[in-house]
Amino acid sequence: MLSFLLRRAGLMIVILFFVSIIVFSLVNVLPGDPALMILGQEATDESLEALREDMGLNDPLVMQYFAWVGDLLQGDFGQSFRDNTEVSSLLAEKIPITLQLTVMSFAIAVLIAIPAGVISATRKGTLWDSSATLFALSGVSLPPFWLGILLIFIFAVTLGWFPPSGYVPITENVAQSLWYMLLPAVALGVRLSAELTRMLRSSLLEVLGSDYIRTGYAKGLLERAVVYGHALRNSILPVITVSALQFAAFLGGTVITEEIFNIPGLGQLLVTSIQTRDFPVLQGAVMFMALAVILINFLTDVLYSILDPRIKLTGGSQ
Amino acid sequence: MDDRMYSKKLLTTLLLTLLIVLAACGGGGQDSESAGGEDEAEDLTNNDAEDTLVVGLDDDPPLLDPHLSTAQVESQIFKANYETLINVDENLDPIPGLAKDWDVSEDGLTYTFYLQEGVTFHDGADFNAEAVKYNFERILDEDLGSPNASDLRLIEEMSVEDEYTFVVELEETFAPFLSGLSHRAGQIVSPKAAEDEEIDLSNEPVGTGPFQFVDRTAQSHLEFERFDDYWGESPDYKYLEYHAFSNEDTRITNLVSGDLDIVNRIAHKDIEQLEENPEINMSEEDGIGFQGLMLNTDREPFDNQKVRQAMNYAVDRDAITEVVFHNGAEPAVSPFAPSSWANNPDLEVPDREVEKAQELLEESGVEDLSFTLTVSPSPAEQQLSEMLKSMLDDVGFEVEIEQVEFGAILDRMYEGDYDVARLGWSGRVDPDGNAYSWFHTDETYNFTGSSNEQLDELLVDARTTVDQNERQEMYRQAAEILWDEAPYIFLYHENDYKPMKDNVQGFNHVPDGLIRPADLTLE
Amino acid sequence: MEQTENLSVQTTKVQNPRLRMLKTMLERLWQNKLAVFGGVVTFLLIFTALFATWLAPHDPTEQNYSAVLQAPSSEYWFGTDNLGRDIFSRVIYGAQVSLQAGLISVGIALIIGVPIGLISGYYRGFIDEYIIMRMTDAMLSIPALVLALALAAVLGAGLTNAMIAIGLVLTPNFVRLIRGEVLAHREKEYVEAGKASGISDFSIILKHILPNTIAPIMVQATLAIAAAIIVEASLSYLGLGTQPPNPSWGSMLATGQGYLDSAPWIALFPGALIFITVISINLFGDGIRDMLDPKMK
Amino acid sequence: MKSTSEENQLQVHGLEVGFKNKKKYTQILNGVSFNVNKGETLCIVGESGCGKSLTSLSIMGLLPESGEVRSGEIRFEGQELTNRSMKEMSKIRGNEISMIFQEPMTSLNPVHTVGKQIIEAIRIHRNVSKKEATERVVEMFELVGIPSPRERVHNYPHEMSGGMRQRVMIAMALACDPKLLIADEPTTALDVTIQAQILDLLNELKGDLDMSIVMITHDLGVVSEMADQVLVMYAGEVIEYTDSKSLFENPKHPYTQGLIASIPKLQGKTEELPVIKGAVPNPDEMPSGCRFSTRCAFAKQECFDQSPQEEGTEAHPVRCWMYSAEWQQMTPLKGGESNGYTTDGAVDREPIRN
Repeated sequence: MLSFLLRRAGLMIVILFFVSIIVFSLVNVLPGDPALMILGQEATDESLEALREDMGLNDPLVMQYFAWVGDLLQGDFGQSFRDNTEVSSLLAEKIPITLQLTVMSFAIAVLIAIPAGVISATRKGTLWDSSATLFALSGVSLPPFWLGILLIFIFAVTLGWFPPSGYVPITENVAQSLWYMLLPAVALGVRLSAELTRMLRSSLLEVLGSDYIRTGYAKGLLERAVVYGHALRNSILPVITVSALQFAAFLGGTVITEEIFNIPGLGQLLVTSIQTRDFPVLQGAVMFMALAVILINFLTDVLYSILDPRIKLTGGSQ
Repeated sequence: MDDRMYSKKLLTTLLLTLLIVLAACGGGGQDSESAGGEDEAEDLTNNDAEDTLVVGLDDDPPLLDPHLSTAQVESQIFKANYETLINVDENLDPIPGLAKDWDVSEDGLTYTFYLQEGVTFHDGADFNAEAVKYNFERILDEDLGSPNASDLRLIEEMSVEDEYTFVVELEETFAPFLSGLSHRAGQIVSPKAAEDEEIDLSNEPVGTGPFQFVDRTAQSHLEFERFDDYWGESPDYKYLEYHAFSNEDTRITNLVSGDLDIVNRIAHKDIEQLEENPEINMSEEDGIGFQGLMLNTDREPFDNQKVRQAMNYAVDRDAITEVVFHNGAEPAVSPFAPSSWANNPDLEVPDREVEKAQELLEESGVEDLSFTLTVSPSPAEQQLSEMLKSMLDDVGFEVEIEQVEFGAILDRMYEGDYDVARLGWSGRVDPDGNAYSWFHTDETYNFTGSSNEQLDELLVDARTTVDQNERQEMYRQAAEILWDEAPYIFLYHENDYKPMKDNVQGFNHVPDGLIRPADLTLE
Repeated sequence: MEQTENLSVQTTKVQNPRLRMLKTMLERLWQNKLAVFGGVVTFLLIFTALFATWLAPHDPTEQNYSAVLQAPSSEYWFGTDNLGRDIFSRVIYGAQVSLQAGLISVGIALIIGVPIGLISGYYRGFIDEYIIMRMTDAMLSIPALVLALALAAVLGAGLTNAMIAIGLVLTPNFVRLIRGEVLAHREKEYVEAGKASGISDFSIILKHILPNTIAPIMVQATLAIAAAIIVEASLSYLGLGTQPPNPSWGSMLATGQGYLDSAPWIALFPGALIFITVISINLFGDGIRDMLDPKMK
Repeated sequence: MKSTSEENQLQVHGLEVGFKNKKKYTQILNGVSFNVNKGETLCIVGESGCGKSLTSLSIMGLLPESGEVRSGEIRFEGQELTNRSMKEMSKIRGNEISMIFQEPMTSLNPVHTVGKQIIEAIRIHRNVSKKEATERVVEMFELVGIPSPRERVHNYPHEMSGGMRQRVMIAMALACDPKLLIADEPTTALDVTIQAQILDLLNELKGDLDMSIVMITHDLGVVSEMADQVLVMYAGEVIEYTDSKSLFENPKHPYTQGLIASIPKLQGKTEELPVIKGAVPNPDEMPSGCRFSTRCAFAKQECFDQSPQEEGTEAHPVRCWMYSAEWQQMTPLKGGESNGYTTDGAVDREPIRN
């Protein structure tokens, strides 16, 4: 168990190292002079040069890299070029917003995917199955931004049921917060639910053909109990793994969804940081996203081994 | 076997704890931001809706230190908690601010300011001549690197005559000096707070204004509260908030159906919609800035004057103001808005003259007329650039549009790495602010690389002359030279629109576009 | 792939096993009605893109200031945009951009990814295990759109740069896929035999291993085209892809979002086209996968 | 066939079961009839694919979705089962009729402890607390001979051996005191020594718990050890039905004779019955005559054309022309007695195997 954890943690660190190299090199070849970005249109040459020196922009790149990583390791993500805010506090501010969107999207996705997957697997070949399959197919092909715009058009502009965009912090008003975030969560969740439905269906079909399902029926369980009590739990394991692998793509979806619905989360922070050449923020946001993806996958592996008693946590690779 | 069971349970517990802690941290972070009670459920704000005015901004103001500020949107905030020595009225004429009166010597070199008495800063410090002196010194301090120092650079000497009298000696006459004091250079920050190492004025401003700073959520919103010891008339409402919505549609939605009371900027495509809305009052005022195309005269084909002139005739300014701005802009031919005293009424907006433009191009003898038009990626900019491309391609140019973020455009300007850029100016109260640094040889914003001795002379003379009639004549001549020289294609003067809920009263639309929140009342 | 071998074993009775194999595969594809539908629509779109000049009733960049924001009509089937341009024509030309973006960026990913995957998988070793694989891990842990966004920002806005950015982002997927295939094949008898008879590594890779990876590459590439189209549209939506006035579905969507209340057709039609294109390519890709390997279904 | 009596636990009469896919219907069971008396063990014996498992699944109402009972009756204690709804059947399953399966390795859900899985079975049918149910499990574990039962309750299936798992399955099946136990090849997947233990256990429990057993097997050794009555099935038909003693002493059907002849001298683990040439015909390519004709050493010309009727005595019916009055007049096959004819199309196809 311990060796498994250590091995995986070591792997994570190596990957993070590579992520940091990617992020650093990306940002350092981005066109745009950070000093000018900070001082803006009315800057003078002297103040620009002074600031460049001060920010270490005149140091060799390798030095800059190590200085940056060194700070990162101490939890110092640097300061925003825009307003000198600590990047870490910016992240701390934005992460809960994106987390709320993520949680709501996953909730919606699961609420749709479980019944849809179960129905299509247990009623294989029926109209239900075809509709669920069709839903899964179209959902997977629906770009979140297009679905988002469609939802805005239907439910906000035409019907007026929802606000077309915006965000209310959940700490201020829970109901309103959920209400504002429902459309974006649906826009993201539908695609996810389509993926999940697809995976769950095939996974369930496999499990439903297994001997212990027959045992379940033989001992007098009703279909519902067999499906939800036995089949679902077993078939959800591979779904969890695959959806963890989808997490990176999901985060990518939050970026554009936040942009469309004007949700001030991590994604919008990232887009703004690219637009305003706010490098520390950009670096911080990308590093965090990669870290989240890596951590989620790690935790999924661990969770998987807990949920499936057959898997022993040994040093073996995936 | 039991060990394994145990360790699994332990691990599960650990993971769950981790998740909960993470969630709690997230939640905790948010809690601390929204300190201020959550009793009111109905709007964006934490504060009592009846007693709160919410301003919608088009961008989050980055730096709240007026002496370091460069962004236009920051000036909106400064009207809440800072005051300037001099103010301007609706006609842009100077009126008292923190200086209740002032004298200018005959030669225009000595300014004596008689300060408002009984003014205190939000941190309790007294406002007096020493404070003004401290502020001027702070701006001029090279260590601070204030981008606004140029407004004060001509100060030779300043002295504190008595507690409320402050005297400034200039090296030479500088006509825009007073108007500069109505802007960032005249904002007075608390010397006590500025000296305090623990206070970061960029994030927690301390001034003398009618509202004092309460809290800020970076890149989201700012909260202010009525300053009870304000020397002037106390504002009508207690809480003031500024919420940033960079998305223009969101901003309007939040005004129409949400919680914003007034908005500083709108997309012109929404003008009709807002004017038709019975619950929205729209105030319209001529702007003081100018917008157009900056031509790189160091590069082909714009090193050729005839090519530049051809552009002046190739563009259809009326179509632009109509299609892109829904008639919410005036066609421009000079840096001075039609409403400005510096405007030259003899310069008329020409019709689009395709043939004339083609003739000019032919005369120029330039064959390669291809260039890249660099614009920022906003919807209106995109629409405008597409129109320009269509119009310019028509007469023989070959335009390629490139969308670059505003910051990156600036970057290229400084490096001279561009052909044509869509860059304009929000405008200054004094016409000097629209002309000198933009069109004088080698000045800060003269990215065009153009140089005209006669123009330079006029612009210098105009800023060192006190008499407005003389200055007016100079600016009129300057405008004619600019039109002929054409380093910059003036396209339009954007009108300033301020839509507000119909219960918001008392709005004075000053052409500088700044909302003065203390004037507003809520019905 | 293994199953292709199985198939050829099963069909030894027929004179030309390859032909028979192709026939069964095509039959299988034909039976998958959704895949056929996807294929037909995909080819219709390609046709539309190729013959846009003839199909579009208007010049896609021609502005008509007296016909701004017009609703769909017999003159303008899909209405006009904020510059009075015909949306139907722009959507047709947009197909060119989207399909081009999909094909070229996947092409870039293949050109870079296939050799790296082949060499990395064939020679294994430290560089494979600790550099190339970890690098792909790292790239895959950054959301594709985010990486593409950052890359496009680095390279500068524009369709060409966007395609390069998307190609780079897609590359690790192919590296992994091909490396996996190579690993599965490098121990096979025919490779061992080749080695023993002194054939160079280069020709073993090229003549023996590469042909075996073509089927999975084809499937992955088809599905990647769909993904690339979405990313290109996203970049254009954010202003980093196709530059105006060239019509791109993504930027049309971005323009249209501002007019959802007054002129919804600006956004709705290009959006619908993105959806149709992507779903058709996905269906077709799924169909090809099932055709090559029914077990994978 | 045999007369019904009050003693009957289970009566199956004229059971016809088949599979439907899209348009085609393939009949597998062709008029299967038998009775199981209370306290009696009936063994159904036959090769893979002869329909034994399908018969048991029909009784349990657990036919796969494409499966269908075309006609016939299944009466449990006189109650018709074939027209019961899923819900009604689930009250009987695991309660009055229980079933154990061939594959103890895969018949238990890997993600739940064995205890939990049995408790679930008990609590479906008995209104007892979790604690009571657990006690019952421990009791059952003791009964089926699982050592240290209290600890074993918390084991996951993968932590147990195959024999232990089959005991768990038996414990689960018996937890609610069923009146009928259907055991589908319960020992096939187990080692020989374990096989014997499990069979002994079943015999023992049968006596203790007063239940009937339907045992499905291809192993005549098992039959000799367990059966009161024996039903020999071939290709979806009952070909011989009698008590265990008569069967071994006087097997009538050539197929049965073949089976008995093929019993290895030393009882060992046998997968299939290798001695009889050929294999069960494909259900879609059933011979129009006697279904065994293609492999029968005695087959005459008519055997290939006409299905035999039930012959023999009421106590020992057999489906074979040899026992009909016409046998003597039938035309022998050319080329002597040996039947070299095999069905090519049926190689390695196992249409009905569970």
